[in-house]
Amino acid sequence: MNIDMDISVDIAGIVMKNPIMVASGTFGFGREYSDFYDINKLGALVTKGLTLLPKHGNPPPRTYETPAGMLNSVGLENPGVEKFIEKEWPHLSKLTTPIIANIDGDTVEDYQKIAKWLSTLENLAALEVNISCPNVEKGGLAFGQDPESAFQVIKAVREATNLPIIAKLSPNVTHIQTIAKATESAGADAISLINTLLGMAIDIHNHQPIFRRTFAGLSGPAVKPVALRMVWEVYEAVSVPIIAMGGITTWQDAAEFILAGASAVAVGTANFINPRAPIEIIEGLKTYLCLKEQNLQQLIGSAHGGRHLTY
Amino acid sequence: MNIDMDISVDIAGIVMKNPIMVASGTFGFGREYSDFYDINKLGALVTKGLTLLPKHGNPPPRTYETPAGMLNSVGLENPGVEKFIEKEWPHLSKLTTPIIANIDGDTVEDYQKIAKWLSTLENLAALEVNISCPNVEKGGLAFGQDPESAFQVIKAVREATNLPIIAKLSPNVTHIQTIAKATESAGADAISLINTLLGMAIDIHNHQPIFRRTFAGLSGPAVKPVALRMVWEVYEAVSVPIIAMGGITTWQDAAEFILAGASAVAVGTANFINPRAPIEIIEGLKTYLCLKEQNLQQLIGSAHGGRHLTY
Amino acid sequence: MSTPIVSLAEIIQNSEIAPDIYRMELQAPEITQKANPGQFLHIRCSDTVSPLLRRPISIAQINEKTGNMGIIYRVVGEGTQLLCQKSPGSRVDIIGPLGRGFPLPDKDKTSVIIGGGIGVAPILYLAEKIAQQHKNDNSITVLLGFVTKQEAFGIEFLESLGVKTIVATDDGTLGYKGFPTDLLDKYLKMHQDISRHVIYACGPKHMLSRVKTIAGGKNIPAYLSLEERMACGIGACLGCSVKSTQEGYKKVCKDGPVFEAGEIDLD
Amino acid sequence: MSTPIVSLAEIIQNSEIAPDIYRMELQAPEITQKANPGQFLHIRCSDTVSPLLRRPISIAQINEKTGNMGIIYRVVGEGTQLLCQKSPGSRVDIIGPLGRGFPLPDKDKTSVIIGGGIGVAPILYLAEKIAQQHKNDNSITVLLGFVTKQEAFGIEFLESLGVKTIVATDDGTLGYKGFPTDLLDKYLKMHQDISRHVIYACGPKHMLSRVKTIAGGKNIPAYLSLEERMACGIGACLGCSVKSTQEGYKKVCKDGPVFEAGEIDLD
Ligand SMILES: Cc1cc2nc3c(=O)[nH]c(=O)nc-3n(C[C@H](O)[C@H](O)[C@H](O)COP(=O)(O)OP(=O)(O)OC[C@H]3O[C@@H](n4cnc5c(N)ncnc54)[C@H](O)[C@@H]3O)c2cc1C
Ligand SMILES: Cc1cc2nc3c(=O)[nH]c(=O)nc-3n(C[C@H](O)[C@H](O)[C@H](O)COP(=O)(O)OP(=O)(O)OC[C@H]3O[C@@H](n4cnc5c(N)ncnc54)[C@H](O)[C@@H]3O)c2cc1C
Ligand SMILES: Cc1cc2nc3c(=O)[nH]c(=O)nc-3n(C[C@H](O)[C@H](O)[C@H](O)COP(=O)(O)O)c2cc1C
Ligand SMILES: Cc1cc2nc3c(=O)[nH]c(=O)nc-3n(C[C@H](O)[C@H](O)[C@H](O)COP(=O)(O)O)c2cc1C
Ligand code: FES
Ligand code: FES
Repeated sequence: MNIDMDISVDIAGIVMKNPIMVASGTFGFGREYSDFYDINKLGALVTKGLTLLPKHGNPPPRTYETPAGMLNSVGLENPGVEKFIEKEWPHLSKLTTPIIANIDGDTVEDYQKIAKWLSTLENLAALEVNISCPNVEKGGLAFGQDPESAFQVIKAVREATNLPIIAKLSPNVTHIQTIAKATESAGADAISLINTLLGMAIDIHNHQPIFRRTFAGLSGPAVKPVALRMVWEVYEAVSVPIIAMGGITTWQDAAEFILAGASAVAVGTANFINPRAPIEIIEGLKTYLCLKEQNLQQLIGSAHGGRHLTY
Repeated sequence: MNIDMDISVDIAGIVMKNPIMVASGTFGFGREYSDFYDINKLGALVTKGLTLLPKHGNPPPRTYETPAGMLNSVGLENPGVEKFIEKEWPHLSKLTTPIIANIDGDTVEDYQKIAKWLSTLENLAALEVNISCPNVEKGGLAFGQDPESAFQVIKAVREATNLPIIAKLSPNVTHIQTIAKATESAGADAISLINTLLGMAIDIHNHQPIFRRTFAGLSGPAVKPVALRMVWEVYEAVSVPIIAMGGITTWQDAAEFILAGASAVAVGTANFINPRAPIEIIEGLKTYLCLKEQNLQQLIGSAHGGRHLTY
Repeated sequence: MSTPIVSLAEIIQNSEIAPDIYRMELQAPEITQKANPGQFLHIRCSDTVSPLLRRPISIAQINEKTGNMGIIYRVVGEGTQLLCQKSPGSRVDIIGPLGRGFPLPDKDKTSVIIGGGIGVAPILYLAEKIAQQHKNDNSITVLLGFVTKQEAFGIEFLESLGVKTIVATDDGTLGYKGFPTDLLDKYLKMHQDISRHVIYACGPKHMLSRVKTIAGGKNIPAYLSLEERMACGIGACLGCSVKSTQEGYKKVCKDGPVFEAGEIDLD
Repeated sequence: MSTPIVSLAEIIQNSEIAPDIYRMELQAPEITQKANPGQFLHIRCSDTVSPLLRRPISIAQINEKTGNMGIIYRVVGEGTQLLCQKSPGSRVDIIGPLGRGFPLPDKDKTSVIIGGGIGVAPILYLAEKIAQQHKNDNSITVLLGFVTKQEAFGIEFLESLGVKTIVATDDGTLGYKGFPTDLLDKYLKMHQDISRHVIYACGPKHMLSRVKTIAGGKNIPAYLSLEERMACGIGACLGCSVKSTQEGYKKVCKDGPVFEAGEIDLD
């Protein structure tokens, strides 16, 4: 079997040697997982969410396990753009795998400023615009729940940068297609989804929510069926490429998302359980394609088979 | 310990000896689980969804397992109101536990007709109006995703019956509070949530969605954090009582929902795994309340503790 | 149909009898007492929520003396993988006996039983039960099909019952080279008195389709054991439907798993 | 800090050493070689997605000869329940050694080590390591606290090292009746030369708070091993934060689990 087969993919000008990325917030700035494998083998690396100013994040507890999933309320702890460029970019820029910066703002202007600032970096591959973080006081999720404000944020970032823009959508909406179309028309070059589902947990002994901010974001295998459905829907609504995430743990999961319409997929929570998950998924996918005697392009969206949304 | 303690609850005139119900579609018309325990011990029993005319339901496969959850696409298979009254009501009406009929329609008029017809039954405790079924061609979920049509359906049913009305909401919305308020103002006496999350699965060998209708409804432990969050939100938005469901498997789960604001809870998917789950939850809850030296009323919504939605 | 029971049954034995095929012996006297051939157990393979749902496995053997029950299962996924790791002495949460089994033949009938692959499991108990009723060996013939010799099981057991057993393998490594339905064709050609025959079958769907066609062509009553994904296993969720030849659907878990061939649409 | 390794370690032993407290011995030579006292393993307790996350467990013992490693854990929930059911001979997926352990004392220092409950586990390895360095017994004193005699463990091991070990139990069924921090108070009153002392502690949060207060009052350096819920265990998710006395938060998994008492805010 030829497992050196070509599974490269070009998403909005981001040239990736394979369609397996790692999801924002689950891979830090790439230092930790370097202990386990050569992270240049990844299709692309998405950084932890960056804000204009440094953020300390939320008080503990920040994580809580749920059936086949986890809730997190990290609250975008990050060093801010300036420190990121000073402390993290030097080592990130030496990687050969494309680096995508995930950005977040309290206001439309914030997004614009971060985008401008990051656009000065040579070699940064793209911006992933997070309009879906459930764990912060201002902005975040609210932007991603309304097509008009989603449009505004992406348009503002579009005006601020020539980098490819990936709009990262929230699943906590009635009509994901409407939001996806809004970001596409605002100039997004690709769409990534899903961010976490809004959830919560309660301590039945002290009668209080586990998290100080009450709500937190649900991720992991539990959310996969919902993520897959939304990728399917968005594929039928837009023509820009889709980057899928939400519970991807095995190559079989990745294959499902690609069949649903994703051009690339990102591994998030699964990194925590199996640090080598992305590598194993790359290998598994190659073997699968070999056995199917198909190339990646043929696979993308092929479960739609001409059929259209019946729902 | 006094495990004969009183955990009865009155929801919109439905007098239940305990707050543990069984969820629509997971308990048939009460025949099957009678083999495992005396179902008169339940707080209330909700029937499989009923439509005006008989429905054969969807072609197989109808169920699919997902991480800590399951997808179903039963498609409201049911005998229709007339046969229900003829074949199922005679034995249901002999039960001492309150019986709640779950009803579904393609149109507002359908809902009204079913409601009128069922209102002729002596002893029927209430109607649960399902505006959230994801598995049918017409009506169903669409009614529950828009506050205006949710209002219309409930209002029409309100005009057709004097029975207590429970509006059953869909979680597949951006703002659950808006929908909840709409149904409250239309005359719902109680609100139940959540119905299933819209999800899907794909067969990676034949490249096709597992389900003929592509999408299906996700239930089970996986969805619990999302259900709990929505119950919390609705509790802060309405003053009618809430019946909670979504992944409840243990008494600890039930306690979480009650603390979040539910006056009663329903066991759904867990019946399939542990037929005695509802009984074990009743017992566990009694013991918990005994140990806490609290009564049920004190517990309901007590995790809010005066705090209001920070999000 | 008898009332099903939930039991935390002790595992007496759990061993590999062919590659990836295990036999588990369980102590569950109340279920053993009630079980009919073709009925199944609904088994919880894990103590956690993963895998969430129970798995249906046919009752393959009943030992009336010990009150023990045997199941035979193939490891195909997460549930059966967990099952095969369980040790004797530990307990497994089962519900049973479930479903409508095979209707036993009248005394004057001649039974032809066809099993394919893991579908041979329930056939063992069926053959034993019929053999107990009919002391005349010639009233039962069992036709078994396996992919290859290695995967064959149950033959010794059937022979020990004194039941006439003919084996086919897809690759010819054991017995006839071909399908068990070929054997059925041959059998029916050799026997003229087919009016008193009754056919029982369990195996992959395409085998059952073929059996239905053959039996239909000769007007022989045939009982087929079907599979479908199940959630509740007891008729409450409407999740395991199979198309009825009448209107609508039947429930494999409650109306079946054994159906009269004419009841169901296998296409 | 050494690079962590993922290993499918063979279980050599797994037995109950006190009610609900187990000791598991694992063969993972590369991890054993690198491990420092206070570091931990991140353990996958199930092959399925339930429970989903790994569980952090301290390295309690290292056998340099055999290359084996011991952990001691209390069964409190689903993960540890699954762990205690594993049989010798099977394998468990571990990552380690993780985190910053206890900094070993300079040769001229006197160590006072306090362990409470299951927090005694990492103390065993720490005491052994220090005892190896300092041949003078008096340079280490270990103060242990348990709820009751039944739950005590590790005492024999420590005594076999020749380390001075004083035990307290909440109910007085073994040793002093009270908390190990009472013993620390007494110890410090009895010793005047506290300037060369260093304190190490692992146990419940309220115990660590008390140790911090006592050590702070006397200006003795103290190293505390903290616990927090973890997802990744390696510093990538920012999920295990503890409030820093500086601005913001520290990561228990990477900056800790052992912190200098002054670094962290325990209120
Ligand atoms: C009434 C009945 C009796 C059965 N008796 C036996 C038996 O005696 N021995 C035996 O080995 N198997 C039997 N089966 C099949 C058995 O239920 C499945 O092999 C088992 O559920 C697979 O579980 P898993 O977790 O190992 O695999 P999964 O990972 O769940 O699935 C692996 C494969 O099995 C298929 N599968 C899953 N669930 C079912 C199901 N309910 N029915 C059919 N296929 C399924 C999947 O589609 C997939 O291809 C029976 C099924 C039914 C309905
Ligand atoms: C660095 C570190 C070292 C540890 N060393 C040991 C050890 O040597 N021996 C030992 O028995 N335990 C140790 N623990 C605690 C151990 O991780 C938890 O007891 C275990 O994760 C519980 O898992 P569970 O699935 O059995 O229980 P769960 O059902 O997950 O939880 C049961 C209880 O444990 C608490 N808990 C869950 N996860 C953690 C966690 N990561 N930290 C603290 N509490 C938690 C829960 O809040 C709950 O009260 C250590 C924890 C940390 C952070
Ligand atoms: C601990 C944690 C932190 C996260 N932080 C971010 C973030 O900073 N920015 C962002 O866009 N998404 C963030 N996410 C969301 C993930 O990138 C991903 O969209 C989501 O977890 C679903 O994928 P998964 O189920 O594979 O984890 C975070 C997720 C987790 C679990
Ligand atoms: C197989 C199945 C059938 C269902 N049928 C109905 C139905 O007819 N009407 C309805 O309102 N809800 C129906 N539901 C939704 C449940 O009543 C419940 O709202 C949902 O499953 C969430 O609860 P759970 O996670 O405890 O199952 C069905 C759910 C399942 C799993
Ligand atoms: S599996 Fe539930 S009805 Fe058959
Ligand atoms: S557990 Fe992930 S950063 Fe500590």
